[in-house]
Amino acid sequence: MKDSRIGVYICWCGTNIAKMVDVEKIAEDIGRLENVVIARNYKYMCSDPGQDLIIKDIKEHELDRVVVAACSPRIHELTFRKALENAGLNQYLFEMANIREHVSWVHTDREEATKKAADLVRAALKRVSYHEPLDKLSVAINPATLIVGGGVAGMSAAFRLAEAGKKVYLVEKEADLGGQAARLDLSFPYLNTVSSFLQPLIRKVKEHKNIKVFTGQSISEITGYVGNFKTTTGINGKLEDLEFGHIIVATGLSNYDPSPFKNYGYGRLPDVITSIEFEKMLRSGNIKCSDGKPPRHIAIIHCVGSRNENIHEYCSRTCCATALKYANQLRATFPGAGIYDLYADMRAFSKACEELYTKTSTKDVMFLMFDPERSLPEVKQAGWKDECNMLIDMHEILSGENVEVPADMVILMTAVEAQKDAKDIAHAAGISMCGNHFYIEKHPKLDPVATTTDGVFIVGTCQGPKDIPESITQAWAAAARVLAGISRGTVTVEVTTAVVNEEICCGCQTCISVCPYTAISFNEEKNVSEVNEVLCKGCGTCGSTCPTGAIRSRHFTDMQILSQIEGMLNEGKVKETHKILEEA
Amino acid sequence: MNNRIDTTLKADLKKFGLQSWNDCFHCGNCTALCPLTEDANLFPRNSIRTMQMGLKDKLMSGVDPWLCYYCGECSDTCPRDANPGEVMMTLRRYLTSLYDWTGLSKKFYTSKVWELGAILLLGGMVVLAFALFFPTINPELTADGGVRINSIMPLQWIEWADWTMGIIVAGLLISNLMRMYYKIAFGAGAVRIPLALYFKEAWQLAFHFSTQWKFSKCDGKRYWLWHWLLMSGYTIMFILIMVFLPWFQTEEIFEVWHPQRLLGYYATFGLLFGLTAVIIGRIRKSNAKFKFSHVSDWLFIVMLFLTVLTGILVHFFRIYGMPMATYYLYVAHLAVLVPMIMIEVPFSKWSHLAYRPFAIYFANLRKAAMKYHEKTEISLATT
Amino acid sequence: MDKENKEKLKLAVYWGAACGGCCVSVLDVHEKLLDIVAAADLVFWPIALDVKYADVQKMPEGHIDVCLFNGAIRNSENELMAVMLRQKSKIMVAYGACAQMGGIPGLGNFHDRKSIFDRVYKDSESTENAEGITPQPKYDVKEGRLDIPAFYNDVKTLRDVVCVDYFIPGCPPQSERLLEVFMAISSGAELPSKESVLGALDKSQCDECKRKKTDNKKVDRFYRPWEIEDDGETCFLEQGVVCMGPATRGGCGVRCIEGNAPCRGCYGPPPDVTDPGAKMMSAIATMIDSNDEEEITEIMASIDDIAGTFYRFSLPSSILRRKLMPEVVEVD
Amino acid sequence: MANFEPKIVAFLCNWCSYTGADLAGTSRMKYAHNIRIIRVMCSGRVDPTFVLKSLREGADGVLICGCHPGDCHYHEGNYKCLRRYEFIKQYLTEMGIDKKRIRLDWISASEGKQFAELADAMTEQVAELGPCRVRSIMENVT
Repeated sequence: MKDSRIGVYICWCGTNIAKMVDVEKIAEDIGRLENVVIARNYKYMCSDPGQDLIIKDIKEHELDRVVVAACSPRIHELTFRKALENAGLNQYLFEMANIREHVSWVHTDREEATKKAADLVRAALKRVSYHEPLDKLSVAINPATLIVGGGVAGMSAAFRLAEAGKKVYLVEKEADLGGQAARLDLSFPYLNTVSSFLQPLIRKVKEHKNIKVFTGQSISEITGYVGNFKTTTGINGKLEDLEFGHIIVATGLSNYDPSPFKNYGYGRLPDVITSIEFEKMLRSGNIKCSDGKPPRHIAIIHCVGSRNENIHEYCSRTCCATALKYANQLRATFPGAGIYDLYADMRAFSKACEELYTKTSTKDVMFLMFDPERSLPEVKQAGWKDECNMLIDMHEILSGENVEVPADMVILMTAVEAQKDAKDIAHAAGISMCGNHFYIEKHPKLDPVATTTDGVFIVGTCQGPKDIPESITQAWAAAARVLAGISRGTVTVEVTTAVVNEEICCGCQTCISVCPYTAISFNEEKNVSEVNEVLCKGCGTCGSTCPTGAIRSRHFTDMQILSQIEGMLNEGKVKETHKILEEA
Repeated sequence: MNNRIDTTLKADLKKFGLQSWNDCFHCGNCTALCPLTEDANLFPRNSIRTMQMGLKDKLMSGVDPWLCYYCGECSDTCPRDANPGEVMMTLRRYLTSLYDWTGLSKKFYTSKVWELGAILLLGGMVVLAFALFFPTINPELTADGGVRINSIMPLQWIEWADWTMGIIVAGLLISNLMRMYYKIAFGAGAVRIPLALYFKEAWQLAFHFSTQWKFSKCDGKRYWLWHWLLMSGYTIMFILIMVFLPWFQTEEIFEVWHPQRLLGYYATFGLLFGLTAVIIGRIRKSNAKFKFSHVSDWLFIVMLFLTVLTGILVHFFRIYGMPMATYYLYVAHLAVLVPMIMIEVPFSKWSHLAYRPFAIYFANLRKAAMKYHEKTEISLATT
Repeated sequence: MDKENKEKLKLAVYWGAACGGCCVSVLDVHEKLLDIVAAADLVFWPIALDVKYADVQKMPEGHIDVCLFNGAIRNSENELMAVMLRQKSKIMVAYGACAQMGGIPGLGNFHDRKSIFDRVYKDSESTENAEGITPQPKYDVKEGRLDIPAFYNDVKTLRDVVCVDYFIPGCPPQSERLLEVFMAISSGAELPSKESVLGALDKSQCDECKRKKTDNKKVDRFYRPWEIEDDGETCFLEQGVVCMGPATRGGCGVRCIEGNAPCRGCYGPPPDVTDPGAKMMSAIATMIDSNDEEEITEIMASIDDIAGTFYRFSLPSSILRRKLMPEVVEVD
Repeated sequence: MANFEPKIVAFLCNWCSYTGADLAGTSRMKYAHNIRIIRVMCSGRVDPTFVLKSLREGADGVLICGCHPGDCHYHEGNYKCLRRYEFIKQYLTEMGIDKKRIRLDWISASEGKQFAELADAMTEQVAELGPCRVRSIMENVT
């Protein structure tokens, strides 16, 4: 291995790292190793003085490689790469050791933590000497934007962008725009009609000259990368190639089907209905039981499918307020009826929703609490001499009593869940999903609408349950992010892609079917495989598949990773000079 | 038993003075500070929740409302101003009406017309009685210059009237108590009570009745004192009149230290003191328990007060030999006393003097019975 | 100066733990052997010449120009000679798969000395060895002491014991390749950098393989060659037959495949591959057409002896090098 | 083997598992210090060579983590990894190495807790097996 001049920097991160890792010791030990020209430790490497320190050293000591041991590369790798650039060093001649998230924050034994940190630093040290300079491509950003999903979130984002004079392609799976909101009658907490603001929005979107709406269409495949995406879709058969620079995914949610809950008798008892079915009744304006009679007793059951380990662990967040909304509407329609709200916990947390709860509780609504951990309410057919059609057996935990709730109509507040086809869009756009198939944002706090794929944003309920204001907030946030990107004009894309060594590739074509992005094609006359760098997203699977070692996944080459392993598990060669010093 | 949620009950309770039924959202403050709370029994929350859910059977078979002396702590500290104390008070009224088989109790509680009407009717009957029987008024004084009180009507007759009244009242009270007992002992969540326990726990009755022991556990000892004075005064007077009338209502005027007069004075003082305290309280609304006054509350106090007042006046007039005043006031005295006894004791507020100690008695019986069953179960398990 | 009076090259050929095929392959050059002889003196070649070790011992250092060492290092004799020849030779060539990677003898690393001795000298069906005698390096008889080479626990490659200048892979190496190399050396041409592989291509077998290859390499079951009706045209891998071709240097003229047998990998790994077995395993695994754990293991089970298949020639030079023997486990 | 501290090399995919491990850190969960993490873009990048190399260099165990099946950021890289994993396990067994020294598991970006638990479980699992002798065997050829 050729000699290189490496600078190693161990960050204290204030006390975050220093309190659990002996940074001085590590810096000292590393300093003794081959190829290490300088090893320092510093309070905050990411701070400007910290970066200047690197830049200064690179110039003074003619460093050709840099290792920083600090937080997760997912946080500051780019920061330090920039520093290298500023010092005139190719930014890929840099490696980061994660000694905060993976060491100081998760371990309690300082000695062991220090050992581990040292291992990670040595690994990075060994690896970095095999790094090669790579150039980033800078490409122009296409000012158009693709928005997947024509619900409240999607349309709001579309309208913002269009108003800013940018082209928008709005693709909606259903035949009409409006999404979930179109299914709702009133909106909580102020109980005004949804259509009063939805319809105008739909009209504005449809009529806007900068927005091209594709209804009844879905997106199967998206190629390209930030600034230059491509896809194909079209209206009534005639396909159209769309090119755009950003993607906003607003595919929304679907509603949980409560049939698995035998105890609620959904499907078996005609008057047990889901919240969405009830919304339909509300919109049609006549609330009737299956026998056509108005209900004398209405029970609303919360948390059907939500906050349940076996179905959805999460809280659907909107049902409680919706239930309160129903209680109010029902009281207004049936002043004399018995209204029973069977809840597990009242989570009316959005703005003005607690007030709605208080208001509702003065309207002769019977709130009954059950403990889902212990037992769920059980809906059963009532006897002929009962004054109601159904009876609900429940254990009411505020009184500790097993009680019977009379009901002619039972409304199940069913959970919201990710779209059935969430995975397809996720794959097309390169979004990661949580276990429950909601999309994962880039950072839960610091980057809530971006995704791990540059240029792709997620808004509204495809990211998790939320109410209309929250969805719109996200939509506008994403729109702002997109506009920022467009006004920047160009974007630099990673080139950590796969590359075929044509001297070695024997044309066995094992790699081709492995690529998820069809980025590898076979060149007949050269009898070698070729990688399309634009399509390649650099997963490296082809690299580990290629039996001849002809494919190198840049920045994650076999050599780089093998040397990382070596460095991690070996003490490392001490400089001759030091050996002499130490003997003396 | 029927444990179906019933939203109509609260409407019913409104008539008994229920203000708001669902202000309480069960934070548990009241339970935390009420001295009557026991780990088994979330006092007074449990009753409130039962009321809210309209579980009538459970209410009837419970004794909780009777255990509460309305110290008012809960109402003072309730963050929602749900006024638990008053709810308990209302429940007591409601229960009283449930125990009463005649149904009059409900009428009196829920309609002023009925209550006032009944009072006037009875009062009128008393006056009428005097008028009709044309009493032989003998204005001449006794040797020591006192009024010949018994000359207005033979003491015999009064005594007979007393007895009949006592029997009626007792009959009503006892029959209602039986109903109460039935509900509690065989109602919801009833436990089989071995006979022996009834006797073992019997002393509770006397003890609690005479000492108001549980009340003394509540904060604010002075309320307990007033209540105790009032109660003891009333009881003594009640017994004197009902049982020892000939000994008590004599024409001869004894020395001041004579037990007849001492007892009389004590009773009067107790009543007077207790009453004034309560009246002032209710007027000033000085404490939660006085904040809300149901008609029945006022009526009772006023009548009792009038009775005491007239009684006192009668006493002095006769001592200082003022025949006519004595006679007229005596009639007035009885005209208030009779309806008060006849209505308040069996049907209304005053009945609690019977229900409460019994409730406590039953409550203890139940507890004892449970312990007993546990023990036997354990012994069964071990053998 | 002209070729005639140029001093002839001194050539030595020796076999370590080998089958002899490599030595024979030297003869396979047929009449071209005359050219070799014309250009070189064979100073040491046990299979063909009666030259004693002692004679080699006497040679001055660097006396031999080129030594073709074939065979692995299995016993002390192999090592002794390897060291000796290294001293005497200017250019030490690891000749053939065994010398380069351990080769077939290298499969001995699936066992150790004890298990091999037990099998060979005690347990084998045809053996009668009541006393359970196994070879002893030194044995005293009344005539004096007998010495036989010590049998090593591990099979080593030539590179494990001496430093090697060049590798000529193959089992055996193709004679044409040998000739090319030899002629190159004798003509005094510019020699490639040390430790490089001669007589083979950088590209793998597939490059020369005539069979039809597509990107459709999906396998739902693996077959032994005799289990399929080979059409002689389709890529073996696409027929579900394990073929080491992609992970094996070309240069042999794809003889096995021409002979309708899949490549076994004797020509060793292409330049950038450290462990051809691992690489090929990775490729083959990826071809399995299933995402279900059970199914995958089931399909995998249709290859018996995975280690033996993927490391047929390269075990001693592979990353793990040998099997961990259970009795050793008891030691620690 | 009481105070034996195994060294475990972990290959984590950048999108799910590495992020999950970061989450374990940001939420200050505590787990065994024996895990040494190497980041790869996708579990599909993990080449059997890496696993063998780790053992050769003295690792006592190797942990591979990818996105949950179906959630792979690159569609199916984790399945490719699964297929190789089965082969490596089989190969190690045939080489006399306990296959419990290597483990493949799925950790999503939101599963910091699960990663911490996995790290502990893996450490325990390897500790039970004792030190891996591959390196020592490799170094003294006999």
